[in-house]
Amino acid sequence: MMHWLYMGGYWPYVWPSYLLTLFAVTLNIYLARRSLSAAKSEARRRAQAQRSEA
Amino acid sequence: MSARTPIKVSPARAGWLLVQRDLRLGLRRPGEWLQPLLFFLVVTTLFPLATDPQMSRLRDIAPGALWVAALLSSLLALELLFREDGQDGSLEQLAVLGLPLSWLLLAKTCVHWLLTGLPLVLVAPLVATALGAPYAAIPGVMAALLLGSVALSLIGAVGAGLTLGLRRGGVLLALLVLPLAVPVLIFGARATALAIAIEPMAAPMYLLGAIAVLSATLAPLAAAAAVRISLE
Amino acid sequence: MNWVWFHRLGSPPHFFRIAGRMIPWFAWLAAITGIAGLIGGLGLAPPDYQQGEGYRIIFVHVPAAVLSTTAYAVMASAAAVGLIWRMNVAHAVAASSAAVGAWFTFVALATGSLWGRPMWGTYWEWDPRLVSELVLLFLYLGYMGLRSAIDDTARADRASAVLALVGVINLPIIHYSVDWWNSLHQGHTLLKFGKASMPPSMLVPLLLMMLAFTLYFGAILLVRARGEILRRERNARWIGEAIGAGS
Amino acid sequence: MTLLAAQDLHLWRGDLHVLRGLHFELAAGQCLQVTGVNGAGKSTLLRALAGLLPLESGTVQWRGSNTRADPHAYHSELAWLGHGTALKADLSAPENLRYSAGLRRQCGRADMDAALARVGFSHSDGRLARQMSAGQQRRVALARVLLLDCALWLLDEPTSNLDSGGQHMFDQILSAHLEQGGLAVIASHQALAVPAGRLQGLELT
Repeated sequence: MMHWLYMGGYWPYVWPSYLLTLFAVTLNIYLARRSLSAAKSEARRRAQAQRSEA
Repeated sequence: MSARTPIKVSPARAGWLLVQRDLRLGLRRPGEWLQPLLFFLVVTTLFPLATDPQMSRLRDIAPGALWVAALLSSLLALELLFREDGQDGSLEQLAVLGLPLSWLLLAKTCVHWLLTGLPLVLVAPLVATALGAPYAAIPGVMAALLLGSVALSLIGAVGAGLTLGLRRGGVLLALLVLPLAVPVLIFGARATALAIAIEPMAAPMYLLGAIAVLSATLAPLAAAAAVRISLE
Repeated sequence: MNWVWFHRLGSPPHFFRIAGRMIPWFAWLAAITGIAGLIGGLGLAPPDYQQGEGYRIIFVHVPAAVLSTTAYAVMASAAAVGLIWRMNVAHAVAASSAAVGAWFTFVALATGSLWGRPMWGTYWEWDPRLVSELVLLFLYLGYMGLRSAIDDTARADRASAVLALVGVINLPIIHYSVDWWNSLHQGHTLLKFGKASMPPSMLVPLLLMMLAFTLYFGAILLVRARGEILRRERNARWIGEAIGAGS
Repeated sequence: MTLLAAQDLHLWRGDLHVLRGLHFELAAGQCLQVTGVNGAGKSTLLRALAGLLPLESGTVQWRGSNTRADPHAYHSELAWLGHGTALKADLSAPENLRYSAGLRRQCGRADMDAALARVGFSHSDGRLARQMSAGQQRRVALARVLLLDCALWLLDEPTSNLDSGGQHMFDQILSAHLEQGGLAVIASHQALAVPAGRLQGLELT
């Protein structure tokens, strides 16, 4: 296990790369979901405004 | 009703009138196009001060200094291209003229190049000599700058059309245009470097020429689309 | 040729529904292929005879770089469709693509530079691939900057679509010019990946990771596009049906 | 004969639905006056009619054909005057006309002087547009509309900045235009003194 983590001495380069990628992947999932839910609540608000107008 | 039949002026004549108008306006307000020229001169003067004034060393950085300064100067001038015409409603008039807007914008861009691009080419011998280029290199330096500045004006017209009427348009314009200008910078600087080293510079010149021709055909179409969107 | 599917795809409620149904498929397939690729890449694949274990960075770097250009291509094609057929759904897709593309351009740059430290001895080398990737990042940032500077969504859609098309014409030229420039000043090992000579034990995980990234991009794109469609929609009736407004 | 027709126009300004299903038809010699409070969408409507704004639904037809299908033919018969006068500050009145109306048709010095006289612009000396008052600039812009000699006028607040004499002058040139079989769509708060049979009203709310 330690041998694997050591990556033949390349661990300071390999693991940050993977961590950064993991970070970008999760961040983009979070950002996309947040953008969708924001759009949904805004659309709901607009739909209600239109209904009360009608 | 007979007097109301739409008599059309030919596109060539309309373009020529627009060229005349913008030239006359430019001559009445020389400050506008002299400032980018002065900027070019000042920036190229700063390079020796910031580095090493030995002629042999300067010769190495001369192509880069010349082209980065030319790029920034043309960027500075770009804001003038459509701004005033957009504010006073002249662009609206051009958009509903019944002539291809891309052609009219090409005419405007030509004048813009005459007033802001050509002066850079004309002072290039001075700047190049000051940066240590031999006299034999001058024609090559000027030719490269000539083709490059044409391409920069055309590419810039698209950016100017897109940022027309936007707040903080100036910084955004730089962000939009500079990445698109990378090939012009690479080929132009290389051609200049070859000229200064008195070596054959045909390869980058062909590529620069190809970019200029491509921009001349496509950029006015994109600029016209951009201006129409910005006028909405 | 039957164009009905195209027009149906252009209808916001239809796209919204279909996208909602497709997202789990993309997401789960991306997770499965991604895990398989990671096991293959980090565990099973043997060390490279030249680069040792350090080469394992390519299993994230190359897919990120591929994704960065794929996202730009998707963005530009969607922008063209939106501009030509005045299709709001296409503009929504283009807008969604930019942010993801920009992030993975950044990832490709950062991992490329992390790979460069042991191989070149420096974090930043003026390698043509990295320079192209950097210019691509600038193009993305310009696109997003233009979008955020225009308040009206419809105008922002069209203006940024023009920019995306100009950019996509320019990209091959930029790429070529950077390669050309590099060929003059070469003197270092190039960032060369994905050679045909790669053994299957390395190639298979790499392909799996590329597939995983593409599927992941598809899922994120659809989630974002659903939101962008809602922002562009003026007819409230189907929004009520789709997301249960006021219930 | 109907020359200009709008069918089922819907226009948005941002998120605001300002025009909901507008219809109108305009025949030769007729004028449509668009009124309404600020923000009701007068300028939006005029800009949409001129083809400067995209139509999201509905059509504008000119001589029976869709203006979006063949904008050049439509625009070559259109004189547009928006909020901006499109005068260049560093050019004199005749120069301005030469370079703006001249893009559409050849006009000699005599034509320009005649048009300037009709709009009551008496200073045909070399004064630059920057030295003129706002009302004088408006008059020069109206002289350009005359010189373009188009069948259709689309004018957005043409009499803003004009004094009472200027209003009167505008009524006269408009009446003459309609008399010759021209059409006009005008956004204006001022009552237009044209024969009642020629005037249609459209109030936007």
